[in-house]
Amino acid sequence: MDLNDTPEQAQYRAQVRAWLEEHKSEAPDVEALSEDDVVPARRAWQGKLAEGGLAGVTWPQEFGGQGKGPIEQVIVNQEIAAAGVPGILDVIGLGMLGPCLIAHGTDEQKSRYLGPMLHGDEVWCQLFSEPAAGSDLAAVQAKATQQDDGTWRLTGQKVWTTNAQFASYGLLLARTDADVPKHKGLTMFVVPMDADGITIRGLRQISGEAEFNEVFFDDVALDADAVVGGVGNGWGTALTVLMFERLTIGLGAEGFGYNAARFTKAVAQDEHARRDPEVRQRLGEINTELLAIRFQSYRVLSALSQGAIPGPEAGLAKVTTVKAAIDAGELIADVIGPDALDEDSEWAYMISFLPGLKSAGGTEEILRNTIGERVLGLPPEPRLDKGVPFSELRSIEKQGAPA
Amino acid sequence: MDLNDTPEQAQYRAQVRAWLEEHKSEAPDVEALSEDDVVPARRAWQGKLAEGGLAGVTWPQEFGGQGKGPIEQVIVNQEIAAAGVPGILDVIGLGMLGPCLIAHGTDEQKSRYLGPMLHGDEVWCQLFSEPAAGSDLAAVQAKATQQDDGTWRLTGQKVWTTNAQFASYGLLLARTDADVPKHKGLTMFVVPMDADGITIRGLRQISGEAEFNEVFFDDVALDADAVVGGVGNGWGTALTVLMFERLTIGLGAEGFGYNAARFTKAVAQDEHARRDPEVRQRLGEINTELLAIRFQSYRVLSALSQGAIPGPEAGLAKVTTVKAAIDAGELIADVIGPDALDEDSEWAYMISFLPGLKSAGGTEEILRNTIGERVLGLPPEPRLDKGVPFSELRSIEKQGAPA
Amino acid sequence: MNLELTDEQQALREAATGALSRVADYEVLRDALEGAARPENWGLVAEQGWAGLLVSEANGGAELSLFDAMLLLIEAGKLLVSHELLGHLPATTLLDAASYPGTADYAEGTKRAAFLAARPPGDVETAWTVEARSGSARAAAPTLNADGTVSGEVAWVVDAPGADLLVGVAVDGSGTAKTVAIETGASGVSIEGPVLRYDSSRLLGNVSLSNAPATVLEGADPARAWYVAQALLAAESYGAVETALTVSVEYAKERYTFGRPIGSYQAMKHGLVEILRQRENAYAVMLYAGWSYEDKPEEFALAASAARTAAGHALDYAARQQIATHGGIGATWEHDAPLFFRRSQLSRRLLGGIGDSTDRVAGELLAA
Amino acid sequence: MNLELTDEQQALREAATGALSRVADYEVLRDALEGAARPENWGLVAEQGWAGLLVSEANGGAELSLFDAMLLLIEAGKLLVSHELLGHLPATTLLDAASYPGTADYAEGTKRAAFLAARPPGDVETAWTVEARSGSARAAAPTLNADGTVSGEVAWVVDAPGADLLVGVAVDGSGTAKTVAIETGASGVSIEGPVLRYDSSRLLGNVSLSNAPATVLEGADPARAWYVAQALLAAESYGAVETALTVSVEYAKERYTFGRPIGSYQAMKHGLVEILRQRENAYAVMLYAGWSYEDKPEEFALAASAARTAAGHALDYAARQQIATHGGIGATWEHDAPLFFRRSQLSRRLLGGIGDSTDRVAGELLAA
Repeated sequence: MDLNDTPEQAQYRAQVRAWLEEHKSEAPDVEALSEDDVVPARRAWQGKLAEGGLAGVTWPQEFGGQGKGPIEQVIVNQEIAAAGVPGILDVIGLGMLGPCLIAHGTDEQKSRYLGPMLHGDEVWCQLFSEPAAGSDLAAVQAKATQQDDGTWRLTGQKVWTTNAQFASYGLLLARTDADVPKHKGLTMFVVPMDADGITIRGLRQISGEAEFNEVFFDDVALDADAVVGGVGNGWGTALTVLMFERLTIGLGAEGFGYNAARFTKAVAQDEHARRDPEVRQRLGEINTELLAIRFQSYRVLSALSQGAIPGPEAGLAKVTTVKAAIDAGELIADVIGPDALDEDSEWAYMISFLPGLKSAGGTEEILRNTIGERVLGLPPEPRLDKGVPFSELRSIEKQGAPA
Repeated sequence: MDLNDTPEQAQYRAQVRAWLEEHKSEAPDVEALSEDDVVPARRAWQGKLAEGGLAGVTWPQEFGGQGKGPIEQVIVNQEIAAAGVPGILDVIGLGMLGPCLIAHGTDEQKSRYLGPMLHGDEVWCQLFSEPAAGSDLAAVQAKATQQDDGTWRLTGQKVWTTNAQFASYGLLLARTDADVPKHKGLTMFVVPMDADGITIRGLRQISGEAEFNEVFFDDVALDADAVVGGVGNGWGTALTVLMFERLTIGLGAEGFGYNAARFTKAVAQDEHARRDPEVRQRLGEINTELLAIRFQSYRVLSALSQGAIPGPEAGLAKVTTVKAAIDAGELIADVIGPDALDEDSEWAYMISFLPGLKSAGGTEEILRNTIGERVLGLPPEPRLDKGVPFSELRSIEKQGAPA
Repeated sequence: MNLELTDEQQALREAATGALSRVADYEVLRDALEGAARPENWGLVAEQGWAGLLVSEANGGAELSLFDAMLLLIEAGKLLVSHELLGHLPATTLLDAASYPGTADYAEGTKRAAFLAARPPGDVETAWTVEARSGSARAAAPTLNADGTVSGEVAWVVDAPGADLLVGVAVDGSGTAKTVAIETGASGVSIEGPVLRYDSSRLLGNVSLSNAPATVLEGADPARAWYVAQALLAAESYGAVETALTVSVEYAKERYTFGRPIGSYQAMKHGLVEILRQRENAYAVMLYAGWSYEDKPEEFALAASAARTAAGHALDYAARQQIATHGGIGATWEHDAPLFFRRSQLSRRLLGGIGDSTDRVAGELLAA
Repeated sequence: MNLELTDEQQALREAATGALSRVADYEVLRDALEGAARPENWGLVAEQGWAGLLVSEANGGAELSLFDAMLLLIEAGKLLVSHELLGHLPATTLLDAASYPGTADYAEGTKRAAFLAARPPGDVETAWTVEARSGSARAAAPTLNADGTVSGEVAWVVDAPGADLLVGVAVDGSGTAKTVAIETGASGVSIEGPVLRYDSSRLLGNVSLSNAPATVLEGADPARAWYVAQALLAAESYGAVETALTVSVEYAKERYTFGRPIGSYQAMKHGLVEILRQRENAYAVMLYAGWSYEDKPEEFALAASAARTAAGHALDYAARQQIATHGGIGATWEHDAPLFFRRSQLSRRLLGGIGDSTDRVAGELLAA
C-alpha cells in the first residue's frame, strides 16, 4: 500500500509544475471576466494546456495526446488545482467523446475532429438524454431516416445537454430502426451544432441558473459520413461513452468542491455550533463520507494503474458525494439559519442544485439496480420491454401487461 | 373533534370499572406465578372476564358476546390496563379467529367452538405462515387430501405460531388443489392440536426466548366437517382473518409498551444525557412518532365508530411503532452503554427482539407495496405467478422467466 | 370520541379551497423569485373573515378553534398561497386575551398584526430568546426599559413588513417576561424588509427596536402564542405535503421507464408510501395540538412542538421525493416542485427551526 | 500510487483465513451465549505469530504494519472468531515504544497484555477519560499517585480478564498523562469478568485499581494506542460486514416470493447495494488509517476515528439488513444472523462508542 509518487511520477509532476509555473500568468482570471468572455478565454487556455501537453494526457500520441496513464492525468489535475488556474473547458469532449471517437470513429472522423477538440477550437456536447429517455437511455425517440442518397434527416429533442450553447459539434444517439427491439435500432451521429433546424434553449434549474440545455432538431440534414460506429450499433457506441463517464466520475468526486475542509470551516466559524454535540455528530458523519470518497478515488486510480477498469460500483462514489453534500448543505443552513438561503450566500446554490443532481446521469435507483445485478449478481427486475419492437412498445406499456 | 366519552360511553366505562373494582382481587398475579401456572391462571381469569362481559365485547350476543362497538372494546382495554390486571389470554382467538368463524363457519362450528374459546376453556392458534410462505401467504404448501370417505389427511409444516404449545385448536390454511393458480387451491380447516401426527417445537428468537413455534403435520387425519368457509375458498377466509388482524394492530399499537413516557424516563435518569443536544434531538424525534401512533389509534377508533373499516394504511402504524422502538432501543443503549445489553437490563429484550418484528406479520416491504397499490393507486409490480397452476410454479420460478 | 371534521369544519375548508384557488398561481411565485412583487392576499383574508378566526366574539372575532385555523392553513399550504396569517393569528390571540383596545380592527382585518416571536424558556435554556440574524446561537429577547419603551433586535420576523402592530415579548429589569404591543409607526421602530427572496410566498422582516413605545398586555400568555405559531406552521407544511404526494403519485402512474410505469417500481412506490406515512403521522399529532389547545392546555407545548416536528420532517422528505419522482425535470425552473422545495427549506428554519421544536418535544417530556 | 495488497499481505491474509476457519464455529458461540465457555484462541494467536505483529524486530516482534494487523482482524471479523488482539495489539505498541522489559514475551504470546483504553483530550473535552460502568458521562482516567501507584476504575476493558499486564494511562498530580503498565497479579488490581454474555466472542472486564504498583512507560504515546484500537475495531467490524453481505446476497438469489427471487425486488436489491456502498466507504477510510499511521501521523487520529465511524455504521446497517433479508428466519436463535447483530450492538458501544469516534472526526477537522 503506497500513496506516494514513484520516482517517474515525481519527475513527471515536477515537469508539469514547471510548465504551469512558467505559463500560469497567461491563464484567464475567470472571476474577473464578463459572462460572455469566459468561454473564449477558457478555450484559448485549453489550447495552451494542449500545447504544453496538459490536455489529452491519456490520449494516444498519434491524436495529439501524451499516451500516458490515469495517474499522470490525476497528477496534471492536482497540479492545475494547486496552481490555481482553470483546467480544460471541454471536459466532456476530452474525457468521454474524444475517447469514443478514438475507439469507434473512422480514420476521417479522427483526423477531422480530434485535433480541434483537443485544442479547444471546437467544443463538443453529448446528445443522449431525452425527456422520455433519461435513465432508460435505450428508449430514445429522436429519429434519423436515411435518404436515397445515403444522407440522413434527423428530428427529435434532446435534453440535459451541457455546453450545447457554445458547442461546435455534438455526439447524438438516434433511432434509425423502430421495427427491432429498442437496444438494436440505434445509431450514433456527429452533428454540427450550427446546422439548419437546430434550436437550443437554456434549461433553468431550481437554483435559477441554466446548467443545461434542451436541443430541438427539426428535419436536420446529416451527411452519410456522420455515422459513428456503424448503423444499428449506437447502443454499443453509447456504452463506450458511459464507461468513460464512469471513469471520470470515479476519479473526480472531490472535484465538485465538496470537501471536508470547506464544510468544516463553515461550522467552525460558529462558536456555538462547533461545540454542539448534535452538530458535531452530523459533521463527523458527513466528513467521514467525504474522506471515504477521497480514498476511493485513490483506489480507482490504483486499480487503473494496474490495468483494471473500474466497474459500475464506482458510481457509488457519486451517490455518496451527493448524499454527503446534501447533508452538509442541510447542516450548514441549520447552523447559519435563513441567511444561508440568501442569493448572496456561498451555500444557496449548492443547497438548491443538489436535489436535482440526485437524478442527473442516471437516477440513483437505476444505478443501484445495475450494481446489484452486475456486481452482486442479484437477479434482474422482470423486464416487460425485452425483445419487443420499439414501435410496439408504447401500446404494450399502456396496457401494463407482460410482453 | 372530540376525544371525550359520550354520556353513554361514560356510563359504560363506569359499569366496567365497577365490575373490575369488585373482581380484581380474583385476578392472577402473573409475576408471582411459576411459568407452568401462568397459562391456566390466565385462562381462568379470561373465563371470569367473559362472565363479566369484558371478553368478546364486539362479538354478537348470540355467541356470548356483548354486541358492542370498537370504542367499547377500547374502553374495556383501557379500564383493564388502569386496574392493573391481566387482559384476556387468547387475543388471537377472540380478536381474529373467532370473528372469522362467526363470518364463515357452519352453525355446528359456531356452536361447538365459540363458547369454549370465549371463556378460555379452549385456546386457539393461527396456522397460516410456512417457511416458504411468509409474506407471500398464498404460496402455502401444507397439503390436505380428501379421502374417499370425505375426511382429510394433512401433511406439512407451519411456523411463527403463537400459543401453539397450549392451544386446543388451530385454524389452518392448506393447499387442497395444486392444479389451479395459487390463490385458488386453498382451504381453511379447524385442526385439533392434540391429533396424532402433530409435533410442536418452540422456535427461539434472537433474544433467546421462544416467542413462536414450528408445527409439523405428518399425515394428520381431519374430519370432513373440519373445513371452514368451503373447499377452495381458503384464500377469502384467510383475508377475513387478516382484516381483523389489521384492526387489532390499528387499535393496539401502544399496547406493546412502547410509549414516550417510558423511553423518556430512561434518558431522564442520566443527567449528562438529558442535557445533550444530540440525545435530545433523537429523543424528540422518537417521541413525536410515538405521539403520532397514539393519536392515529384514536383516529382508527373514531372511524370505526362511524362505521368505517380501516384500510391497509393502518399497517403504517406498525411500521412507525417498530421504527420508533428500534430507534429508542439504540438511543437508550447509546446512553447507558454496554450495560443496557445485559440479560438483566430492562432493554436487552426489546433491542434484540425488534429486528425480527420488522419481518413479522408480512414484511414491511410487502406492506408498503400493498399500501402503494391499494391506497395510493400506484400500478402493481409485474407478477410472474399469475394464472399459473401452483404445481408448475416452482419450475417457472427457477427459470426466472416471465410466465 | 369523534375525530372526523364537523360539518362546519368541512364547510370552512371548502370555502377556503374555493377562495384560495382563485388567487393561487405558481407562475406569479416564480416571477416573484426574479424580482416581481410578492402576491398580497390580505384583502382576501379580511374579506373571508379569516383575520379574526382566533379572536373572541366579544372582541369582534369569529371565536373559532385553533384546529379550524389549522384547517385553513392546510388549504393555504396546499396551494402555496401567500398570506399573513402566520404572523397575524398568534398576535391576535395575545391581543384578544388582553382585550387590547382596537382588537376589533385586527379581527376584521382592517389592520394587521405580526407576532414578534419569542421562544419560551425550557428545561435547559431558561431565558426567553428570539431569532438571531445569523448563526446557531439564539439571541436575547428585547428589553422592556424602565420608561416602558422596548429595545432589541429580532430577525426573520414572519409577516412583519407592512404590519400595523408588533406583538411579542420583552423582558423587564427584574427578568420577568411581559407581553408587549408596539405600533410599527411609532418612533424607534424599524423593520427591514421584505428580506430574503428564497420562498417568494413568504414575507419576512428584521425588526429593530430602539426605545420604542410599547403597551404591556396583561393577561396574555406569550408562550401559548409561540406554540400557536408552531401549530399553524405545522398545518401549512402539512398542506404542502398533501400536494407533493398527490402530484408525485399522478406522475408516477403516467411516466414509463423500461416498459413499466415508474410507480410500479418498489423504490418509487415505497418512497411515496413513506410520504404517506409521514403525512399521516403529522396529521395525527396535529389533532393532538388542536385538541390539547383547549382541552388539555398543559400538553399544548408538547403537542404543538411535536406537530411542527412531524409536519416539518414530512415536508422535508416530501419535497425531495417530489423532485426525485419527477427525475431531472423536477429540478428545473419551470416545474412546480422547486417551489415546494423552497418552501420546505425556509420553513424548516423559521420560528426556532425544526431542530428547536424537536428539542422541545424532548424537553417537555423530560421535565414531566 | 498502489493501494492493492502486496504479495506478502495476500499471503498473510490467506494464512489467517486458513488458521481462523479451523477454529471458527457459530454453534460454539451460541452455546457460549447459554453459559458454555467462551472459545479461547490465544494458543492459535501465539502459534501464528500474531501477538507480535506490531512489535519491532528488536523487541522480538514481526514489525509489520498497522494495515497488516487490520487485515488479520478483517479475517477474524468475517468468521466472528474470538481473539484477544483488540486488547493486546494496542498495548504492545506502547510496550514496544518504551522497550518495556519482557516485551518479547508479549510479542511471542507467552504472555498477554490488555489495553486499558483511555480517550485522549479533544478540542472540547480537555481531559483523559475512560469508560464508565453505566451512563453517558465518561469517567476520569485513573490517577498516578505520588508513590508511583495507580488508583481508579475502568469499565468494559476489552480482553482484560486473564491478561498478564494492563497498559494504559494514568494522570499524575500535575495533570500530566503518563503511560503505565500494571501487572495484573500485583496487589490492588482487581478485574471483574468476564462480564456481559451478549456477544459471546467478546471478552470484557471491569478493572479496579487501588494503589496498584505501576511502571511508567517513557516514550510511549497512549493517544496513538487509542487510535490503533479504533482502527483495529474498524477492521474487525468491516470483516463482519463482508460476511453479512455475502450471506445475504446468496439467500436473496435463492429465496422466492410471489414467483420471483427476493433479490430481484428493488427494496431488497437497493438495501444490499447499500451494504456494499457502506462497506466500500469503510474500506477506503481504513486505507487512510493504515497509510497515515506511518506516513502521515498527524492525520492518524482523524483517519482512525473516521474508519471506526464508517465501519461501525456499516456493520449496524448490515447486521439489520441481514436479518431483514432472511425474513422471520433471520431472527431465530438457530440462525447465524443474530450473532452478527449481537456483534454490531456491542461493538458500537465499546472503546468510546461510535458516537464518540464520529464526534472526534468533527473535532479533529474543527481544530485543524
